[in-house]
Amino acid sequence: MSMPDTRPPLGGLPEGGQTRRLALVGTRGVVGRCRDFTRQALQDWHWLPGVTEEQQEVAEDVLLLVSELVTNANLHAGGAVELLLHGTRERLRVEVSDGSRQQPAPRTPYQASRPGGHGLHIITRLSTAWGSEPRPTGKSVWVEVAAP
Amino acid sequence: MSMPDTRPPLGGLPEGGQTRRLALVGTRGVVGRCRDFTRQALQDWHWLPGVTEEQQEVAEDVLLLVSELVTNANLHAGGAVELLLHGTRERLRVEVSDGSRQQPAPRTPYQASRPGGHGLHIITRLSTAWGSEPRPTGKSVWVEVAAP
Amino acid sequence: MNRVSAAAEPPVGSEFTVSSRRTGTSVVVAVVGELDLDTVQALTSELATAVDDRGIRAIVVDCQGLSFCDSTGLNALLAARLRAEGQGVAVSLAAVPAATSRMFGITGADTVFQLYPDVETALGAA
Amino acid sequence: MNRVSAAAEPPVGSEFTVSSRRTGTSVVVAVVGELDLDTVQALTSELATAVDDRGIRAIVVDCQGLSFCDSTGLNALLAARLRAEGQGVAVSLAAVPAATSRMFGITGADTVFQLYPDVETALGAA
Ligand SMILES: Nc1ncnc2c1ncn2[C@@H]1O[C@H](COP(=O)(O)OP(=O)(O)O)[C@@H](O)[C@H]1O
Ligand SMILES: Nc1ncnc2c1ncn2[C@@H]1O[C@H](COP(=O)(O)OP(=O)(O)O)[C@@H](O)[C@H]1O
Repeated sequence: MSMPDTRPPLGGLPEGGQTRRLALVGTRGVVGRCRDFTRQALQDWHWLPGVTEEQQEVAEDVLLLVSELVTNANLHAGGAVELLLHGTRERLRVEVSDGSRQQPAPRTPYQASRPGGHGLHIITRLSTAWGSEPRPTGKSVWVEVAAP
Repeated sequence: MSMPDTRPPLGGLPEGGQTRRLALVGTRGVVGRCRDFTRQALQDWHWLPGVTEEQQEVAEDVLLLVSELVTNANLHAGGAVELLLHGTRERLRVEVSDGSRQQPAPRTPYQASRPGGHGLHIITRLSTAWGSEPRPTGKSVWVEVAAP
Repeated sequence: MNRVSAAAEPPVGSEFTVSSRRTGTSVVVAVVGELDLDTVQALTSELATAVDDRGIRAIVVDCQGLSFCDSTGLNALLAARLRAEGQGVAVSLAAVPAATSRMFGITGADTVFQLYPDVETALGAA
Repeated sequence: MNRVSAAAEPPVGSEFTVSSRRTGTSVVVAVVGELDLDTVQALTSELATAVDDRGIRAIVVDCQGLSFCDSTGLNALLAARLRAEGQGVAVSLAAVPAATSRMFGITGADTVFQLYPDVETALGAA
Protein backbone atom coordinates (compact mmCIF):
# COMPACT_ATOMS: atom_id res chain seq x y z
CA MET A 1 0.00 0.00 0.00
CA SER A 2 1.26 3.47 -0.85
CA MET A 3 1.65 6.36 1.58
CA PRO A 4 -1.42 8.52 2.11
CA ASP A 5 -1.47 11.50 -0.24
CA THR A 6 -0.80 14.61 1.82
CA ARG A 7 -1.06 17.09 -1.06
CA PRO A 8 -4.03 19.44 -0.98
CA PRO A 9 -6.94 17.76 -2.77
CA LEU A 10 -7.36 18.85 -6.39
CA GLY A 11 -10.88 20.22 -6.32
CA GLY A 12 -13.54 19.05 -8.73
CA LEU A 13 -11.65 15.88 -9.52
CA PRO A 14 -13.51 12.72 -8.50
CA GLU A 15 -11.89 9.30 -8.26
CA GLY A 16 -11.12 8.29 -11.84
CA GLY A 17 -10.71 11.84 -12.93
CA GLN A 18 -12.70 14.05 -15.21
CA THR A 19 -12.80 14.37 -18.97
CA ARG A 20 -13.64 17.49 -20.96
CA ARG A 21 -13.93 17.64 -24.71
CA LEU A 22 -14.01 20.55 -27.11
CA ALA A 23 -15.11 19.84 -30.67
CA LEU A 24 -13.33 21.98 -33.23
CA VAL A 25 -14.24 23.17 -36.70
CA GLY A 26 -11.90 24.94 -39.08
CA THR A 27 -8.52 26.38 -38.21
CA ARG A 28 -9.40 30.03 -37.60
CA GLY A 29 -8.91 31.21 -34.04
CA VAL A 30 -8.78 27.66 -32.79
CA VAL A 31 -5.46 27.77 -30.95
CA GLY A 32 -6.49 30.52 -28.57
CA ARG A 33 -9.90 28.96 -28.02
CA CYS A 34 -8.26 25.70 -26.99
CA ARG A 35 -6.07 27.51 -24.49
CA ASP A 36 -9.11 29.32 -23.07
CA PHE A 37 -10.94 26.01 -22.70
CA THR A 38 -7.93 24.47 -21.00
CA ARG A 39 -7.44 27.46 -18.71
CA GLN A 40 -11.03 27.05 -17.53
CA ALA A 41 -10.51 23.35 -16.78
CA LEU A 42 -7.26 24.10 -14.93
CA GLN A 43 -9.13 26.62 -12.80
CA ASP A 44 -11.99 24.24 -12.07
CA TRP A 45 -9.50 21.51 -11.20
CA HIS A 46 -7.48 23.85 -8.96
CA TRP A 47 -4.29 23.70 -11.01
CA LEU A 48 -4.75 27.44 -11.58
CA PRO A 49 -4.02 29.85 -10.01
CA GLY A 50 -0.98 27.93 -8.79
CA VAL A 51 -0.36 28.30 -5.07
CA THR A 52 3.34 27.66 -5.35
CA GLU A 53 5.55 28.93 -8.14
CA GLU A 54 6.03 25.37 -9.36
CA GLN A 55 2.27 24.84 -9.61
CA GLN A 56 1.88 28.04 -11.59
CA GLU A 57 4.66 26.97 -13.93
CA VAL A 58 3.18 23.53 -14.55
CA ALA A 59 -0.18 25.07 -15.43
CA GLU A 60 1.55 27.45 -17.84
CA ASP A 61 3.41 24.50 -19.35
CA VAL A 62 0.07 22.79 -19.97
CA LEU A 63 -1.22 25.82 -21.87
CA LEU A 64 1.94 25.81 -23.96
CA LEU A 65 1.57 22.09 -24.68
CA VAL A 66 -2.04 22.54 -25.76
CA SER A 67 -0.96 25.35 -28.06
CA GLU A 68 1.77 23.23 -29.65
CA LEU A 69 -0.51 20.23 -30.22
CA VAL A 70 -3.32 22.25 -31.76
CA THR A 71 -0.91 24.29 -33.89
CA ASN A 72 0.61 21.11 -35.28
CA ALA A 73 -2.82 19.68 -36.09
CA ASN A 74 -3.64 22.92 -37.92
CA LEU A 75 -0.35 23.16 -39.79
CA HIS A 76 0.31 19.53 -40.61
CA ALA A 77 -2.96 17.64 -40.41
CA GLY A 78 -5.74 19.76 -41.91
CA GLY A 79 -6.97 21.06 -38.57
CA ALA A 80 -7.64 19.82 -35.06
CA VAL A 81 -10.93 17.95 -34.71
CA GLU A 82 -11.14 17.61 -30.94
CA LEU A 83 -9.33 18.65 -27.81
CA LEU A 84 -9.69 16.26 -24.91
CA LEU A 85 -8.50 16.93 -21.37
CA HIS A 86 -8.42 14.21 -18.77
CA GLY A 87 -7.43 15.29 -15.27
CA THR A 88 -6.82 13.02 -12.31
CA ARG A 89 -5.21 13.81 -8.97
CA GLU A 90 -1.93 12.46 -10.31
CA ARG A 91 -1.67 13.85 -13.82
CA LEU A 92 -3.25 15.71 -16.69
CA ARG A 93 -3.57 14.16 -20.12
CA VAL A 94 -4.15 16.28 -23.22
CA GLU A 95 -5.23 14.69 -26.49
CA VAL A 96 -5.64 16.53 -29.78
CA SER A 97 -7.14 14.54 -32.61
CA ASP A 98 -6.95 15.38 -36.28
CA GLY A 99 -7.93 13.87 -39.62
CA SER A 100 -4.51 12.79 -40.81
CA ARG A 101 -2.84 9.41 -40.42
CA GLN A 102 0.61 10.91 -40.65
CA GLN A 103 2.60 10.73 -37.42
CA PRO A 104 4.43 13.61 -35.80
CA ALA A 105 8.19 13.19 -36.03
CA PRO A 106 10.77 15.47 -34.43
CA ARG A 107 12.83 17.27 -37.05
CA THR A 108 16.54 16.49 -36.95
CA PRO A 109 18.97 18.00 -36.40
CA TYR A 110 17.42 20.34 -33.86
CA GLN A 111 18.58 23.87 -34.61
CA ALA A 112 17.90 26.45 -31.94
CA SER A 113 18.61 29.38 -34.25
CA ARG A 114 16.36 28.39 -37.14
CA PRO A 115 12.58 28.54 -37.43
CA GLY A 116 10.86 25.15 -37.44
CA GLY A 117 11.01 22.00 -35.36
CA HIS A 118 10.54 23.65 -31.98
CA GLY A 119 7.05 22.34 -31.30
CA LEU A 120 7.88 18.68 -30.68
CA HIS A 121 11.06 19.73 -28.91
CA ILE A 122 8.98 21.71 -26.42
CA ILE A 123 6.52 18.81 -26.12
CA THR A 124 9.32 16.35 -25.42
CA ARG A 125 10.87 18.57 -22.79
CA LEU A 126 7.72 19.61 -20.93
CA SER A 127 5.70 16.40 -20.86
CA THR A 128 6.31 13.30 -18.79
CA ALA A 129 5.22 11.23 -21.81
CA TRP A 130 3.79 11.85 -25.27
CA GLY A 131 2.74 9.80 -28.23
CA SER A 132 0.39 9.37 -31.13
CA GLU A 133 -2.44 6.85 -31.62
CA PRO A 134 -4.43 5.96 -34.72
CA ARG A 135 -8.12 6.84 -34.65
CA PRO A 136 -10.84 5.68 -37.05
CA THR A 137 -10.59 8.87 -39.11
CA GLY A 138 -7.06 10.02 -38.38
CA LYS A 139 -5.03 10.04 -35.20
CA SER A 140 -4.68 11.69 -31.86
CA VAL A 141 -1.50 13.09 -30.40
CA TRP A 142 -1.35 13.09 -26.60
CA VAL A 143 0.85 14.39 -23.81
CA GLU A 144 0.85 13.77 -20.09
CA VAL A 145 2.02 16.06 -17.32
CA ALA A 146 2.36 15.07 -13.65
CA ALA A 147 0.30 17.04 -11.14
CA PRO A 148 2.49 19.59 -9.37
CA MET B 1 -34.87 64.82 -63.82
CA SER B 2 -32.77 61.72 -64.46
CA MET B 3 -33.76 58.80 -66.65
CA PRO B 4 -35.83 56.09 -65.00
CA ASP B 5 -33.62 53.32 -63.61
CA THR B 6 -34.11 50.25 -65.76
CA ARG B 7 -31.76 47.98 -63.81
CA PRO B 8 -33.37 45.11 -61.93
CA PRO B 9 -34.31 46.37 -58.46
CA LEU B 10 -31.78 45.53 -55.76
CA GLY B 11 -33.92 43.53 -53.37
CA GLY B 12 -34.16 44.35 -49.72
CA LEU B 13 -32.91 47.88 -50.28
CA PRO B 14 -35.46 50.53 -49.39
CA GLU B 15 -35.15 54.16 -50.44
CA GLY B 16 -32.26 55.61 -48.47
CA GLY B 17 -30.55 52.25 -48.30
CA GLN B 18 -29.85 49.90 -45.46
CA THR B 19 -27.12 49.88 -42.84
CA ARG B 20 -25.67 46.83 -41.13
CA ARG B 21 -23.13 46.93 -38.35
CA LEU B 22 -20.91 44.25 -36.90
CA ALA B 23 -19.20 45.03 -33.61
CA LEU B 24 -15.76 43.48 -33.32
CA VAL B 25 -13.64 42.44 -30.36
CA GLY B 26 -10.05 41.34 -30.57
CA THR B 27 -8.14 40.47 -33.71
CA ARG B 28 -8.50 36.68 -33.78
CA GLY B 29 -10.50 35.32 -36.69
CA VAL B 30 -12.01 38.74 -37.35
CA VAL B 31 -11.10 39.09 -41.03
CA GLY B 32 -12.99 36.00 -42.14
CA ARG B 33 -15.94 36.84 -39.92
CA CYS B 34 -16.22 40.27 -41.54
CA ARG B 35 -16.24 38.71 -45.00
CA ASP B 36 -18.94 36.25 -43.92
CA PHE B 37 -21.04 39.12 -42.57
CA THR B 38 -20.56 41.06 -45.80
CA ARG B 39 -21.33 38.04 -47.96
CA GLN B 40 -24.64 37.67 -46.15
CA ALA B 41 -25.52 41.32 -46.75
CA LEU B 42 -24.57 41.06 -50.42
CA GLN B 43 -26.89 38.08 -50.74
CA ASP B 44 -29.74 39.81 -48.96
CA TRP B 45 -29.24 42.88 -51.14
CA HIS B 46 -29.07 40.78 -54.33
CA TRP B 47 -25.48 41.69 -55.22
CA LEU B 48 -24.68 37.99 -54.80
CA PRO B 49 -24.87 35.65 -56.62
CA GLY B 50 -24.11 38.00 -59.48
CA VAL B 51 -26.32 37.45 -62.50
CA THR B 52 -23.76 38.81 -64.94
CA GLU B 53 -20.04 38.19 -64.72
CA GLU B 54 -19.50 41.86 -63.92
CA GLN B 55 -21.93 41.70 -61.00
CA GLN B 56 -20.16 38.64 -59.63
CA GLU B 57 -16.81 40.40 -59.94
CA VAL B 58 -17.98 43.54 -58.17
CA ALA B 59 -19.30 41.46 -55.27
CA GLU B 60 -15.96 39.66 -55.06
CA ASP B 61 -14.18 43.02 -55.12
CA VAL B 62 -16.27 44.12 -52.14
CA LEU B 63 -15.21 41.05 -50.15
CA LEU B 64 -11.58 41.83 -51.00
CA LEU B 65 -12.02 45.47 -49.95
CA VAL B 66 -13.55 44.42 -46.62
CA SER B 67 -10.64 42.07 -46.06
CA GLU B 68 -8.08 44.78 -46.77
CA LEU B 69 -9.73 47.35 -44.50
CA VAL B 70 -10.11 44.97 -41.57
CA THR B 71 -6.60 43.59 -42.02
CA ASN B 72 -5.17 47.10 -41.89
CA ALA B 73 -7.13 47.92 -38.74
CA ASN B 74 -5.75 44.74 -37.17
CA LEU B 75 -2.18 45.27 -38.28
CA HIS B 76 -1.82 49.02 -37.89
CA ALA B 77 -4.48 50.24 -35.50
CA GLY B 78 -4.87 47.78 -32.65
CA GLY B 79 -7.84 45.99 -34.17
CA ALA B 80 -11.06 46.81 -35.97
CA VAL B 81 -13.84 48.00 -33.68
CA GLU B 82 -16.77 47.98 -36.08
CA LEU B 83 -17.63 47.04 -39.64
CA LEU B 84 -20.42 49.09 -41.18
CA LEU B 85 -22.06 48.37 -44.53
CA HIS B 86 -24.38 50.83 -46.14
CA GLY B 87 -26.05 49.69 -49.34
CA THR B 88 -28.21 51.79 -51.63
CA ARG B 89 -29.41 51.04 -55.13
CA GLU B 90 -26.51 53.08 -56.48
CA ARG B 91 -23.54 52.05 -54.38
CA LEU B 92 -22.18 50.17 -51.42
CA ARG B 93 -20.20 51.90 -48.72
CA VAL B 94 -17.95 49.96 -46.33
CA GLU B 95 -16.58 51.58 -43.18
CA VAL B 96 -14.15 49.96 -40.78
CA SER B 97 -13.47 51.87 -37.60
CA ASP B 98 -10.54 51.38 -35.28
CA GLY B 99 -9.07 52.93 -32.17
CA SER B 100 -6.14 54.73 -33.72
CA ARG B 101 -5.95 58.32 -34.91
CA GLN B 102 -3.20 57.50 -37.37
CA GLN B 103 -4.24 57.81 -41.02
CA PRO B 104 -3.66 55.19 -43.69
CA ALA B 105 -1.07 56.32 -46.22
CA PRO B 106 -0.06 54.44 -49.36
CA ARG B 107 3.53 53.26 -49.21
CA THR B 108 5.77 54.74 -51.89
CA PRO B 109 7.26 53.66 -54.16
CA TYR B 110 4.84 50.87 -54.95
CA GLN B 111 6.83 47.70 -55.57
CA ALA B 112 4.92 44.83 -57.11
CA SER B 113 7.60 42.28 -56.30
CA ARG B 114 8.00 43.07 -52.60
CA PRO B 115 5.72 42.21 -49.68
CA GLY B 116 3.96 45.23 -48.16
CA GLY B 117 1.98 48.17 -49.43
CA HIS B 118 -0.48 46.19 -51.55
CA GLY B 119 -3.54 46.78 -49.37
CA LEU B 120 -4.10 50.46 -50.10
CA HIS B 121 -3.08 49.90 -53.72
CA ILE B 122 -5.90 47.37 -54.08
CA ILE B 123 -8.29 49.72 -52.28
CA THR B 124 -7.40 52.60 -54.59
CA ARG B 125 -7.84 50.48 -57.68
CA LEU B 126 -11.09 48.73 -56.76
CA SER B 127 -13.07 51.50 -55.09
CA THR B 128 -14.73 54.48 -56.70
CA ALA B 129 -13.66 56.53 -53.69
CA TRP B 130 -11.99 55.95 -50.34
CA GLY B 131 -10.96 57.99 -47.36
CA SER B 132 -10.50 58.22 -43.63
CA GLU B 133 -12.48 60.18 -41.05
CA PRO B 134 -11.74 60.94 -37.41
CA ARG B 135 -14.09 59.40 -34.86
CA PRO B 136 -14.38 60.22 -31.14
CA THR B 137 -12.13 57.29 -30.16
CA GLY B 138 -10.09 56.78 -33.33
CA LYS B 139 -11.05 56.90 -36.98
CA SER B 140 -12.91 55.05 -39.65
CA VAL B 141 -11.60 54.16 -43.07
CA TRP B 142 -14.25 53.89 -45.80
CA VAL B 143 -14.54 52.80 -49.40
CA GLU B 144 -17.36 53.11 -51.91
CA VAL B 145 -18.14 50.85 -54.83
CA ALA B 146 -20.75 51.59 -57.51
CA ALA B 147 -23.57 49.07 -57.90
CA PRO B 148 -22.92 46.86 -60.90
CA MET C 1 -15.56 8.64 -15.17
CA ASN C 2 -17.19 11.99 -15.07
CA ARG C 3 -17.69 13.51 -18.52
CA VAL C 4 -18.35 17.12 -19.39
CA SER C 5 -18.91 17.90 -23.02
CA ALA C 6 -18.57 21.34 -24.52
CA ALA C 7 -20.23 22.10 -27.79
CA ALA C 8 -18.15 23.62 -30.52
CA GLU C 9 -18.73 27.24 -31.39
CA PRO C 10 -20.72 27.64 -34.57
CA PRO C 11 -18.59 26.58 -37.52
CA VAL C 12 -16.72 29.44 -39.07
CA GLY C 13 -17.49 30.14 -42.70
CA SER C 14 -14.14 29.13 -44.01
CA GLU C 15 -11.18 26.92 -43.46
CA PHE C 16 -7.74 26.91 -44.91
CA THR C 17 -5.43 23.99 -45.33
CA VAL C 18 -2.05 23.59 -46.94
CA SER C 19 -0.44 20.33 -47.98
CA SER C 20 2.73 19.42 -49.82
CA ARG C 21 3.85 16.61 -52.05
CA ARG C 22 7.27 16.18 -53.53
CA THR C 23 7.97 15.00 -57.06
CA GLY C 24 11.65 14.86 -57.99
CA THR C 25 13.26 18.17 -57.12
CA SER C 26 9.92 19.98 -57.06
CA VAL C 27 7.39 20.47 -54.28
CA VAL C 28 3.73 21.08 -55.01
CA VAL C 29 2.13 23.08 -52.21
CA ALA C 30 -1.66 22.89 -52.49
CA VAL C 31 -3.72 25.60 -50.80
CA VAL C 32 -7.41 25.07 -50.16
CA GLY C 33 -9.80 27.63 -48.69
CA GLU C 34 -9.62 31.30 -47.76
CA LEU C 35 -6.18 32.82 -47.38
CA ASP C 36 -5.98 35.94 -45.23
CA LEU C 37 -4.49 37.37 -42.04
CA ASP C 38 -6.21 34.71 -39.94
CA THR C 39 -4.98 31.76 -41.95
CA VAL C 40 -1.78 32.79 -43.70
CA GLN C 41 0.70 31.35 -41.21
CA ALA C 42 0.07 27.78 -42.38
CA LEU C 43 1.18 28.76 -45.88
CA THR C 44 4.14 30.78 -44.62
CA SER C 45 5.40 27.81 -42.58
CA GLU C 46 4.90 25.31 -45.37
CA LEU C 47 6.67 27.50 -47.94
CA ALA C 48 9.54 28.16 -45.52
CA THR C 49 9.97 24.42 -44.98
CA ALA C 50 9.97 23.82 -48.75
CA VAL C 51 12.48 26.61 -49.43
CA ASP C 52 14.83 25.29 -46.75
CA ASP C 53 14.65 21.75 -48.12
CA ARG C 54 18.12 21.35 -49.64
CA GLY C 55 17.21 19.15 -52.59
CA ILE C 56 14.40 21.38 -53.90
CA ARG C 57 14.76 23.47 -57.08
CA ALA C 58 11.14 24.46 -57.70
CA ILE C 59 8.01 25.15 -55.70
CA VAL C 60 4.64 25.10 -57.44
CA VAL C 61 1.76 26.56 -55.45
CA ASP C 62 -1.41 24.82 -56.54
CA CYS C 63 -4.14 27.46 -56.20
CA GLN C 64 -7.00 25.42 -57.63
CA GLY C 65 -8.77 25.26 -54.26
CA LEU C 66 -7.99 28.84 -53.25
CA SER C 67 -11.43 30.33 -52.69
CA PHE C 68 -10.17 33.71 -51.47
CA CYS C 69 -6.86 35.57 -51.33
CA ASP C 70 -6.10 39.12 -50.25
CA SER C 71 -2.89 41.15 -49.97
CA THR C 72 -1.85 39.17 -46.89
CA GLY C 73 -1.79 36.03 -49.01
CA LEU C 74 0.05 37.86 -51.76
CA ASN C 75 2.62 39.09 -49.23
CA ALA C 76 3.25 35.53 -48.06
CA LEU C 77 3.84 34.40 -51.65
CA LEU C 78 6.11 37.37 -52.39
CA ALA C 79 8.11 36.86 -49.19
CA ALA C 80 8.59 33.17 -49.98
CA ARG C 81 9.67 34.06 -53.50
CA LEU C 82 12.32 36.49 -52.23
CA ARG C 83 13.69 33.90 -49.84
CA ALA C 84 13.57 31.17 -52.48
CA GLU C 85 15.36 33.33 -55.05
CA GLY C 86 18.25 33.75 -52.63
CA GLN C 87 18.63 29.98 -52.61
CA GLY C 88 18.13 29.37 -56.33
CA VAL C 89 14.62 27.94 -55.90
CA ALA C 90 11.89 29.00 -58.38
CA VAL C 91 8.36 29.69 -57.13
CA SER C 92 5.47 29.45 -59.60
CA LEU C 93 1.70 29.46 -59.25
CA ALA C 94 -0.75 27.09 -60.91
CA ALA C 95 -4.51 27.19 -61.51
CA VAL C 96 -5.15 30.60 -59.99
CA PRO C 97 -8.93 31.20 -59.77
CA ALA C 98 -10.50 34.21 -61.49
CA ALA C 99 -10.95 36.51 -58.49
CA THR C 100 -7.36 36.07 -57.33
CA SER C 101 -6.16 36.38 -60.90
CA ARG C 102 -7.76 39.84 -61.07
CA MET C 103 -6.11 40.80 -57.80
CA PHE C 104 -2.76 39.66 -59.21
CA GLY C 105 -3.42 41.83 -62.27
CA ILE C 106 -4.13 44.90 -60.14
CA THR C 107 -1.07 44.43 -57.97
CA GLY C 108 1.33 43.46 -60.73
CA ALA C 109 1.84 40.04 -59.16
CA ASP C 110 1.06 38.55 -62.58
CA THR C 111 4.33 40.05 -63.83
CA VAL C 112 6.30 38.80 -60.82
CA PHE C 113 5.24 35.15 -60.76
CA GLN C 114 5.25 32.55 -63.47
CA LEU C 115 1.61 31.53 -63.74
CA TYR C 116 0.49 28.20 -65.21
CA PRO C 117 -2.98 26.91 -66.02
CA ASP C 118 -2.41 23.72 -64.05
CA VAL C 119 0.12 21.90 -61.89
CA GLU C 120 1.19 19.51 -64.65
CA THR C 121 2.19 22.38 -66.96
CA ALA C 122 4.01 24.09 -64.10
CA LEU C 123 5.94 20.92 -63.25
CA GLY C 124 6.77 20.41 -66.92
CA ALA C 125 8.27 23.90 -67.09
CA ALA C 126 10.22 23.50 -63.84
CA MET D 1 -32.73 54.72 -43.07
CA ASN D 2 -33.29 51.13 -42.19
CA ARG D 3 -30.87 49.81 -39.55
CA VAL D 4 -30.02 46.25 -38.75
CA SER D 5 -27.61 45.66 -35.91
CA ALA D 6 -25.70 42.46 -35.40
CA ALA D 7 -24.30 41.69 -32.00
CA ALA D 8 -20.65 40.83 -31.72
CA GLU D 9 -19.74 37.25 -31.01
CA PRO D 10 -18.66 36.75 -27.40
CA PRO D 11 -15.29 38.41 -26.89
CA VAL D 12 -12.42 36.04 -27.42
CA GLY D 13 -10.14 35.49 -24.48
CA SER D 14 -7.17 37.23 -25.92
CA GLU D 15 -5.99 39.87 -28.27
CA PHE D 16 -2.67 40.64 -29.75
CA THR D 17 -1.38 43.97 -30.87
CA VAL D 18 1.96 45.12 -32.20
CA SER D 19 3.17 48.70 -32.37
CA SER D 20 6.44 50.32 -33.36
CA ARG D 21 8.26 53.48 -32.41
CA ARG D 22 11.54 54.66 -33.82
CA THR D 23 14.33 56.23 -31.81
CA GLY D 24 17.41 57.14 -33.84
CA THR D 25 18.50 54.11 -35.85
CA SER D 26 16.56 51.72 -33.62
CA VAL D 27 12.95 50.54 -33.75
CA VAL D 28 11.17 49.33 -30.63
CA VAL D 29 8.45 46.84 -31.55
CA ALA D 30 6.09 46.33 -28.62
CA VAL D 31 4.01 43.15 -28.51
CA VAL D 32 0.99 42.93 -26.23
CA GLY D 33 -1.19 39.86 -25.72
CA GLU D 34 -1.05 36.22 -26.77
CA LEU D 35 1.25 35.34 -29.64
CA ASP D 36 0.40 32.15 -31.51
CA LEU D 37 -0.64 30.77 -34.91
CA ASP D 38 -3.80 32.88 -34.87
CA THR D 39 -2.08 36.16 -34.15
CA VAL D 40 1.51 35.89 -35.35
CA GLN D 41 1.09 37.56 -38.74
CA ALA D 42 0.85 41.04 -37.20
CA LEU D 43 4.31 40.56 -35.67
CA THR D 44 5.74 39.03 -38.84
CA SER D 45 4.55 42.01 -40.92
CA GLU D 46 5.78 44.60 -38.45
CA LEU D 47 9.21 43.00 -38.14
CA ALA D 48 9.50 42.70 -41.92
CA THR D 49 8.69 46.39 -42.30
CA ALA D 50 11.29 47.28 -39.68
CA VAL D 51 13.98 45.06 -41.23
CA ASP D 52 13.37 46.58 -44.67
CA ASP D 53 13.58 50.12 -43.33
CA ARG D 54 16.90 51.30 -44.74
CA GLY D 55 18.03 53.53 -41.89
CA ILE D 56 17.53 50.93 -39.15
CA ARG D 57 20.45 49.23 -37.37
CA ALA D 58 18.68 47.60 -34.43
CA ILE D 59 15.27 46.19 -33.59
CA VAL D 60 14.27 45.76 -29.95
CA VAL D 61 11.20 43.62 -29.36
CA ASP D 62 9.56 44.83 -26.17
CA CYS D 63 7.98 41.70 -24.65
CA GLN D 64 6.74 43.28 -21.44
CA GLY D 65 3.09 42.82 -22.44
CA LEU D 66 3.56 39.39 -23.98
CA SER D 67 1.14 37.24 -22.00
CA PHE D 68 1.72 34.07 -24.03
CA CYS D 69 4.16 32.85 -26.65
CA ASP D 70 4.55 29.42 -28.23
CA SER D 71 6.86 28.02 -30.91
CA THR D 72 4.95 29.89 -33.62
CA GLY D 73 5.93 33.16 -31.96
CA LEU D 74 9.49 31.93 -31.55
CA ASN D 75 9.61 31.00 -35.25
CA ALA D 76 8.52 34.52 -36.20
CA LEU D 77 11.29 36.02 -34.08
CA LEU D 78 13.89 33.59 -35.45
CA ALA D 79 12.83 34.20 -39.06
CA ALA D 80 13.01 37.97 -38.57
CA ARG D 81 16.45 37.58 -37.01
CA LEU D 82 17.74 35.58 -39.99
CA ARG D 83 16.45 38.20 -42.42
CA ALA D 84 17.75 41.06 -40.31
CA GLU D 85 21.20 39.48 -39.99
CA GLY D 86 21.48 39.42 -43.77
CA GLN D 87 21.01 43.17 -43.76
CA GLY D 88 23.22 43.99 -40.81
CA VAL D 89 20.34 44.69 -38.45
CA ALA D 90 20.50 43.36 -34.87
CA VAL D 91 17.38 41.93 -33.22
CA SER D 92 17.19 41.82 -29.43
CA LEU D 93 14.44 41.08 -26.93
CA ALA D 94 13.57 43.08 -23.84
CA ALA D 95 11.52 42.35 -20.72
CA VAL D 96 10.63 38.75 -21.57
CA PRO D 97 8.07 37.43 -19.02
CA ALA D 98 8.82 34.34 -16.94
CA ALA D 99 6.79 31.75 -18.87
CA THR D 100 8.26 32.75 -22.22
CA SER D 101 11.68 32.97 -20.67
CA ARG D 102 11.39 29.31 -19.67
CA MET D 103 10.29 28.39 -23.19
CA PHE D 104 13.33 30.25 -24.54
CA GLY D 105 15.52 28.24 -22.14
CA ILE D 106 14.09 24.94 -23.33
CA THR D 107 14.45 25.79 -27.02
CA GLY D 108 17.88 27.42 -26.76
CA ALA D 109 16.44 30.73 -27.93
CA ASP D 110 18.10 32.32 -24.91
CA THR D 111 21.47 31.58 -26.54
CA VAL D 112 20.36 32.91 -29.94
CA PHE D 113 18.95 36.29 -28.92
CA GLN D 114 20.43 39.07 -26.85
CA LEU D 115 18.01 39.42 -23.95
CA TYR D 116 17.69 42.58 -21.88
CA PRO D 117 15.76 43.27 -18.69
CA ASP D 118 14.10 46.33 -20.23
CA VAL D 119 13.90 48.40 -23.39
CA GLU D 120 16.16 51.16 -22.06
CA THR D 121 19.01 48.73 -21.44
CA ALA D 122 18.48 47.16 -24.85
CA LEU D 123 18.59 50.56 -26.56
CA GLY D 124 21.68 51.49 -24.60
CA ALA D 125 23.46 48.38 -25.85
CA ALA D 126 22.34 48.88 -29.47
N1 LIG E 1 -0.45 16.48 -35.86
C1 LIG E 1 0.50 16.19 -36.79
N2 LIG E 1 0.17 15.49 -37.92
C2 LIG E 1 1.07 15.20 -38.85
N3 LIG E 1 2.38 15.55 -38.76
C3 LIG E 1 2.78 16.23 -37.68
C4 LIG E 1 1.87 16.58 -36.64
N4 LIG E 1 2.57 17.27 -35.70
C5 LIG E 1 3.83 17.34 -36.13
N5 LIG E 1 3.98 16.71 -37.32
C6 LIG E 1 5.23 16.53 -38.09
O1 LIG E 1 6.32 16.68 -37.21
C7 LIG E 1 7.20 17.71 -37.66
C8 LIG E 1 7.82 18.42 -36.49
O2 LIG E 1 6.86 19.15 -35.76
P1 LIG E 1 7.30 20.38 -34.82
O3 LIG E 1 8.46 19.97 -34.01
O4 LIG E 1 6.10 20.85 -34.09
O5 LIG E 1 7.85 21.49 -35.81
P2 LIG E 1 7.20 22.30 -37.01
O6 LIG E 1 5.73 22.32 -36.82
O7 LIG E 1 7.84 23.65 -36.90
O8 LIG E 1 7.63 21.57 -38.27
C9 LIG E 1 6.34 18.59 -38.53
O9 LIG E 1 7.12 19.30 -39.49
C10 LIG E 1 5.39 17.60 -39.17
O10 LIG E 1 6.01 17.00 -40.29
N1 LIG F 1 -6.29 51.45 -40.34
C1 LIG F 1 -5.06 52.01 -40.38
N2 LIG F 1 -4.60 52.72 -39.31
C2 LIG F 1 -3.38 53.26 -39.31
N3 LIG F 1 -2.52 53.16 -40.34
C3 LIG F 1 -2.91 52.47 -41.43
C4 LIG F 1 -4.18 51.85 -41.51
N4 LIG F 1 -4.27 51.24 -42.72
C5 LIG F 1 -3.11 51.46 -43.34
N5 LIG F 1 -2.27 52.19 -42.57
C6 LIG F 1 -0.91 52.68 -42.92
O1 LIG F 1 -0.79 52.67 -44.32
C7 LIG F 1 0.30 51.85 -44.72
C8 LIG F 1 0.01 51.18 -46.06
O2 LIG F 1 -1.03 50.20 -45.91
P1 LIG F 1 -1.17 49.02 -46.96
O3 LIG F 1 -1.07 49.60 -48.35
O4 LIG F 1 -2.41 48.27 -46.65
O5 LIG F 1 0.11 48.14 -46.80
P2 LIG F 1 0.70 47.31 -45.57
O6 LIG F 1 -0.43 46.98 -44.64
O7 LIG F 1 1.29 46.12 -46.22
O8 LIG F 1 1.75 48.20 -44.96
C9 LIG F 1 0.52 50.90 -43.59
O9 LIG F 1 1.86 50.43 -43.55
C10 LIG F 1 0.16 51.75 -42.39
O10 LIG F 1 1.28 52.55 -42.03
